[in-house]
Amino acid sequence: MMTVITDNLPVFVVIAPLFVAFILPTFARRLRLVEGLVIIANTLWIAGAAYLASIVLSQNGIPITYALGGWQAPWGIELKAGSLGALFILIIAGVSLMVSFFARNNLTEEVGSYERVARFYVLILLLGGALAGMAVTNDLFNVYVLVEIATLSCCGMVSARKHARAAEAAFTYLILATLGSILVMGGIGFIYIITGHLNMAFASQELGRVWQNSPHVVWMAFSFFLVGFGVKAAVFPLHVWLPDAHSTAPAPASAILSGLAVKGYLICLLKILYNVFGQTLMQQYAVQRILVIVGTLTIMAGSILALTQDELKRRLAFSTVAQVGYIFFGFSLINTKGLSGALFYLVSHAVIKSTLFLAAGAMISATGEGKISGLAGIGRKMPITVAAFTVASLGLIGIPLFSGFIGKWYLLLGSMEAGSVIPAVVIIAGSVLCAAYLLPVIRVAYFEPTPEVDVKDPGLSQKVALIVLAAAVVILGILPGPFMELANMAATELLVLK
Amino acid sequence: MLFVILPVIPLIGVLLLLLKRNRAINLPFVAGITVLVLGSLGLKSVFAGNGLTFRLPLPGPFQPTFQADPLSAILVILTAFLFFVVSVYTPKYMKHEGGIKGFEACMLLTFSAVLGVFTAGDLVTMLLFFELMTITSCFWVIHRWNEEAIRAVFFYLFFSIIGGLFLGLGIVMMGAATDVLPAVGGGVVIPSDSKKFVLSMVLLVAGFGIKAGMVPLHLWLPHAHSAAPAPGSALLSGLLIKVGAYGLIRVGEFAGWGIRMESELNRMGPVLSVLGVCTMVAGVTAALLQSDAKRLLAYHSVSQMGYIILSLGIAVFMGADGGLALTGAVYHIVNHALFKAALFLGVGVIYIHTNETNLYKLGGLWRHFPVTAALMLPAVLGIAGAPGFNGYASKTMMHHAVSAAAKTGTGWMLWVERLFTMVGVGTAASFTKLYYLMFLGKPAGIKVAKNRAHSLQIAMGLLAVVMIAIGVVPQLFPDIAAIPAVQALGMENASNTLAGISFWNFSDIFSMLITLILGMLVCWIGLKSGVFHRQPPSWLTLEGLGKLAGQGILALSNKAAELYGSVVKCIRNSGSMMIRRIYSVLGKFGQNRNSTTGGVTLSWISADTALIIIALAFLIVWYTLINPGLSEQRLIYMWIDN
Amino acid sequence: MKILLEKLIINYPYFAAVILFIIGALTVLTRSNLFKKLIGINIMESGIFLMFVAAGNIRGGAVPILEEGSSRSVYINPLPSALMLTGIVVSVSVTAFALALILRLYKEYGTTDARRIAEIRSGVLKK
Amino acid sequence: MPDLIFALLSGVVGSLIIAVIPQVRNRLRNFAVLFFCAAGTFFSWRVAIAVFAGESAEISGEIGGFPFVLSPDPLGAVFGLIASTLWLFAAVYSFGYMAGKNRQRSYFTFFLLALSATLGVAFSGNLIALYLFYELLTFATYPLVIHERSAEAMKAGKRYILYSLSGAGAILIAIVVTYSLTGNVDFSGEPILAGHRSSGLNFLLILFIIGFGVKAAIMPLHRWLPAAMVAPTPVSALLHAVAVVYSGAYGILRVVYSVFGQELMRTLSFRYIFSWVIAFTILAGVIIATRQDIMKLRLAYQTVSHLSYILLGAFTLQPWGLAGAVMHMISYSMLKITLFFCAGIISEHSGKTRVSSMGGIGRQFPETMAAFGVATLGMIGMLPLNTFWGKYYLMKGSVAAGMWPFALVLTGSGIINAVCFIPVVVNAFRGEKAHTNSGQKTGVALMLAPTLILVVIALFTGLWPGMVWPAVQAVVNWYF
Repeated sequence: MMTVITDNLPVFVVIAPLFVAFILPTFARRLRLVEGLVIIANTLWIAGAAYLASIVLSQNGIPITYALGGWQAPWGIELKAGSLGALFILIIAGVSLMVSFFARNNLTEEVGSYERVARFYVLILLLGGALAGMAVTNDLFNVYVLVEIATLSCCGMVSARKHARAAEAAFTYLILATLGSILVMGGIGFIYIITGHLNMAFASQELGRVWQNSPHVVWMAFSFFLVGFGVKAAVFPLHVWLPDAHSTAPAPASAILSGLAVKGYLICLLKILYNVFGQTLMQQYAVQRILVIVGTLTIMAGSILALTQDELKRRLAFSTVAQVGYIFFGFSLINTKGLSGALFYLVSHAVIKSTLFLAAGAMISATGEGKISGLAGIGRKMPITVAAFTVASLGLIGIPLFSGFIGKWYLLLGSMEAGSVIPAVVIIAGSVLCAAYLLPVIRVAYFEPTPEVDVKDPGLSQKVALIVLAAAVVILGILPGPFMELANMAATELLVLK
Repeated sequence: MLFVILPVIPLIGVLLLLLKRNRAINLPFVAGITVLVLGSLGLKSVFAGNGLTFRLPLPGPFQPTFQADPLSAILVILTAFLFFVVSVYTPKYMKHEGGIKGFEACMLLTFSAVLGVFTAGDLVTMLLFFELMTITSCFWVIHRWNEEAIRAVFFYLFFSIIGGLFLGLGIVMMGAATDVLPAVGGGVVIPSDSKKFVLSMVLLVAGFGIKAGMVPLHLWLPHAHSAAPAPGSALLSGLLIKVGAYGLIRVGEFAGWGIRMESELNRMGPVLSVLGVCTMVAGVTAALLQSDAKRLLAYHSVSQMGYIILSLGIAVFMGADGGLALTGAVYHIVNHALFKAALFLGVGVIYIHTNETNLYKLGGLWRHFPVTAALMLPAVLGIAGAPGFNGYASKTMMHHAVSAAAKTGTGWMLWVERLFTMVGVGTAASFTKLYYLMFLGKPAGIKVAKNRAHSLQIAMGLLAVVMIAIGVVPQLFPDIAAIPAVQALGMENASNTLAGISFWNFSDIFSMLITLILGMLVCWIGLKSGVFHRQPPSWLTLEGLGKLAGQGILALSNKAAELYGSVVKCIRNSGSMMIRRIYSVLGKFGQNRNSTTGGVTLSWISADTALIIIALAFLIVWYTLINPGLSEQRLIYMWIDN
Repeated sequence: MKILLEKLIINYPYFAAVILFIIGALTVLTRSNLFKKLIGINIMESGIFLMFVAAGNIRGGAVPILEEGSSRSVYINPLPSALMLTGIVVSVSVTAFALALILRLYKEYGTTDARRIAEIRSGVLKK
Repeated sequence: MPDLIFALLSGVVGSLIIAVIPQVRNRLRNFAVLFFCAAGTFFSWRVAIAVFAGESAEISGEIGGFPFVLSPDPLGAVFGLIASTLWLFAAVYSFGYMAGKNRQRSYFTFFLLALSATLGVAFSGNLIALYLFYELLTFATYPLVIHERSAEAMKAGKRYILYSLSGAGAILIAIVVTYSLTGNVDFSGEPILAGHRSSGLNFLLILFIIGFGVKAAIMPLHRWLPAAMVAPTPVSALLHAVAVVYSGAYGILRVVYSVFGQELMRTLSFRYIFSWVIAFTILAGVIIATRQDIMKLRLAYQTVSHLSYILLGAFTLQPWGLAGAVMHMISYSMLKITLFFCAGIISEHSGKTRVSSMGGIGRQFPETMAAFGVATLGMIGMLPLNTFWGKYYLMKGSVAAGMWPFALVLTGSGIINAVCFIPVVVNAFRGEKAHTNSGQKTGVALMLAPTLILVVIALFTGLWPGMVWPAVQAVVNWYF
């Protein structure tokens, strides 16, 4: 019995949300039921993820492999739930659970009718499943399919609100993301042409032997992957779709898009870079140089652009761009500390950014004002929301005791180990800029005169979601234990593979 | 050990002063007389050669140390006497000026501080009391709170503070040069780092020199001394500048009195001598041109301090034979204190009755103030150096010392001797002028308030008695006090060098008389020709130069501030310009994306797509052409190889 | 040069793929009609599909259907073709979704011209 | 070590309690503030006494996977003592100052929180803890800076927080570098970098100094300090003359003596450059001060200058220099806070903030201006005041280190200080007694009492420096 569960865990964590997503539209008329179902599914999912993580931890990072349909590796599709997958799925499941908590009783005003809400949940679950799949799959073409599923569901979420800007943003996103997918597919094609394999492990082995026969194709593959995933993960200057998309989506969608979706693509890129090409090839082609340049540019540009935004959600969206830069930069550090820092940063940013977007959504819907100046004095009226926002902001800035600090610390350590100081300076400059664009919000909320209008904290489940997420920011900052360990193992694994 | 109580007595007085309501007792008087009596009794043994030291055993780095050797004892008794005299004078005088309570409190505090300086046993304790003295005495200067007083107090405070800071730095240097701070009265110091030692000496001399009114650091002195009420002026001029001289003597002690200076220090004697001469000349020249009695006296303080500094210089210069000069200096310290106090008190008497100190508006006042005029006479004669009065004794000694130095054959010393004589003439001239314009001459039509001022005259009388006594028995003071003091300082053979001097010989008296007569002549010519009214152009005077320097520094600092401001502005401007540039570049990736390339305007999605394609193309080009990782495998090579 | 030409002729499907890709990209870039942009995307995808399928091709290979008694020993690789089926499905769904969005935009703005929409939007923003 | 925890917690607990006391219960709140301040002071005295006696108090744990150590050594204990004691005075002064003003609750909440943060900085036993509390201090004091809520205050607050965070960022990089070089961030025992020899360490030193130099207001990094003078006067007095800026100076002392260690420092050529930057700050700060008309700005620029005294002492790498730095820390804080208190009393009760309008003000506030005058003498470094001793040992240290030009710089700075403040004092007493109808006299006693007591303490320690000497000696013995 135990072994059945254990063996099927990798596929369970992917299938569970997808399955619920498929049955959900049948209950579309009964919103309570839909919401309950989603929360139950999410709870089950998170339990599965936690179990997976505990197994991986107890096995010291040795992954659980699962051959879909019983077809063994070179021919069939293989799922490989290692520490990277476990870490990422755990965070996806956790954040989606909290987001669906937040979405309870709350979505209709943003999205519309019950049916639309149900469809919205479908999209959330689909996205969750796709992201989980990206984390565990070991097959390249599977990556493409999952990326497409994720892209489409993201676009759906972006277009969920009923005004023109949403459609526009969704269309832009769709076109650009499809371009990105095309490039990813092209990259996969190049790999396949060279190696004849779609399984990452085999492709990687083959690539190691034959890359010198056709180095130019490897170049093409590299550049297609980088640009393709770069578009999707919104690195500068390919981020142009993100602010519109993330700021026009409903609050829970923004939280998931910024917190999770972008991370899924980053994880894919990470796996392809390290598991398929491997660090030897990366060094051979000096890919890390590109990553460093792009990462630092993204950090600076995203932060400065965020600084110029008046709308809270746009500011947060640009901040996401900046934070992606950190992770991108972390990928360039071919050492355990840097990589585990990047992974931990990814986790902490997922939690922090979803907190920020949820809190921002609550504030905006309470005041009806999207501009930062419209939030004057709400710190007293909405104590919990603003407190959660503050905690998350401090986490993002990288104040010790909050989760962002640990990620930044390891990134800095990694960059020291890689022998580069300028990126470290950029990281810190990014933090300062982060303070510059987030603290004014807090200042306005707490220290400006209180308005006459009556605004209140959102409902109970929203409050619970915010409190739990904010607490997670602090807990990750104080006791990062298992997460850090998983990130560490994942980093080691990525580096050891080749 | 009991002598340590001396500085404490005035402090008790201050406490009582603050507590008491009625004015039944003159507390400064009580304090003065107590200190005088206790000091004379307690310090008598010092002259027998057993110095006193006391260390306050406080834990920590600073253990105030006190010592008393003959020099300290002389000055302590002098201080006590002067304060005693002035305290007799004060109540009556201050009734006229007002603010007596504050004045008396300051007086007591200053009394304590001055006693502290004279009994301090280490440099830091000395500095402590020195600074205290500065602070407490500045209230005298500012007592009148008019423009002149405020101006004067600024001068006074700034110079004193700078002096104090110099002393502090000098002490630090001394500590660095000798490892252990030398004790005051501890004799010659063997420095471990002679360069720092010299530096330290320079700083200490400058620090004490400011207090002593040494040219060019004397600029504060005329302002401060003339702005204070008469008792304050008397004490400032009579006593407080002597603290500077005392300090100089003590500093000289570190280098060693009575021995040839080491190579680095051998310039100290000439330098001090020249500074002294400059001080003398500058003081007396300026004094001749003054119309205000108090300023005239103040400039004479500068001039007389010049005598003392010159003597010290000569003493250093002469080495073991400098006993005469040093004794002369000590003697002159005492004498100057007496007659300058008397002069200021006398002018004060005139002032409270006429409200006037401008000499040209006074005249013929002996009719109104016969007693005062009579009591002023010994002081005037004393400062002019008339035989039979106290100034004569010390000036003769110094003159002998200068002549002796000139006889060593050093050329410039001859000039020093000539200038010495000329300053004597100048002194005589200016005091002739003072006394003539004030008491003699035509009666001016000035209103004179009538009231009896016995206590004022008693105070002056006390001083006059002492002055005349010294003048009559000039040998007494050196024998019982000055020579032991000088010997204790290290001039072992001081008594021998002094033995050759007899005060009552013809040539000295004659030369002094000549000097006096010349002085009167000069005064007469000056008054007749109106030279005394002519003010020299400001750039020629030291005040003017000082002012110019001050303005220069101000202008310089303004310029520097301007420069700094413009640099800051420049940096800020360029920074903000850079930020604007960055914003405008990045703004293209913000909300409205469009760009025009070659006539084709790309907007919205087209622009975004273009970005992607450019990125892709860039990467491909990067990999093909400039990828640093593959430097040895070039594109063409690979194509062909493939 | 000769080698280069030879390579070109041998690998003509790949070059066709590249040309398709470029045509698609240019369409997306220069056409301001949203439909045409979408079609451009589809053309780009076709280019990639072609590349994949060409990769599976083996010169002289037969259709990979095993028949009893067939003497052919060389089959073309069926896997890329199978993958491309999936790809085409994905591309169709993307196209469908995009068409729906274009419809919504048309309803909002009354046009499907990207430049026009951008103008209207910036005008709206200015207001 | 319960004392340590109590000392740290009293501020936090206090601020939490204050936060829940409603706005109207002023008396109760003041009592609570006083109680918690006193508790903090009491326990930090106990800690300090134990530390000077040679006992070691240490709390170590792990936060976020990092070692987190609190273990005051003598230097930290001295800083803790200064901060907590002056906090008590400032609290009493604040009661008078804040009486009848708005937003008292937020003021006192953050006032107490900042106490904890400052004590945390003082008692931190490794770089991580130091960094943590350093950041916390920034955030705890930010609401105090913007307490007036005016546009100017907001601007100042922004500048303050951005400067501070940038500095903290530089420190973070430096800590990471240190950690990756040595794997150790502890202050106890040998200096962290002892035994390393590399010219690259110069750049590490730059990072550290830029980082802490922001709070210590070294010259190009000082611009937040004058701007932050829009804060209420007790805040300016306590935070921007003592606690916050001292945390920067303290950080640099730590870096020099605990991270690099004096032996390593001697080999680094950049220390000369820094010494000159510091000397420049000493002079330029006070020269700029003389050109300010607003009293608080004048004081602020003077703070810039005087903070660098401490740093100069640190950079002499001599026992005397260190003793001077510690001595100056102790004595300067008392007098500077006095000056600010006086400025606050004047601006509160006469509304005059400009130096040029302060003629004759001393007739109205004789005690205040007398205290101001005495403190001014201390700023110059004249003897009966305790600052002389700081300056004396600083000069001694610089001479001993062969850097005697810096002794001249200190002297020159004393002169310019005199130019800067003596006219204020003298002008204050000129003229006739001004109109004494300054309507509200509330709390003047509460404001005056701490001021005068501080002056008396300063005078007393000036006459008997032995009173604070054990602390100085403990610090010097710890490092030399």
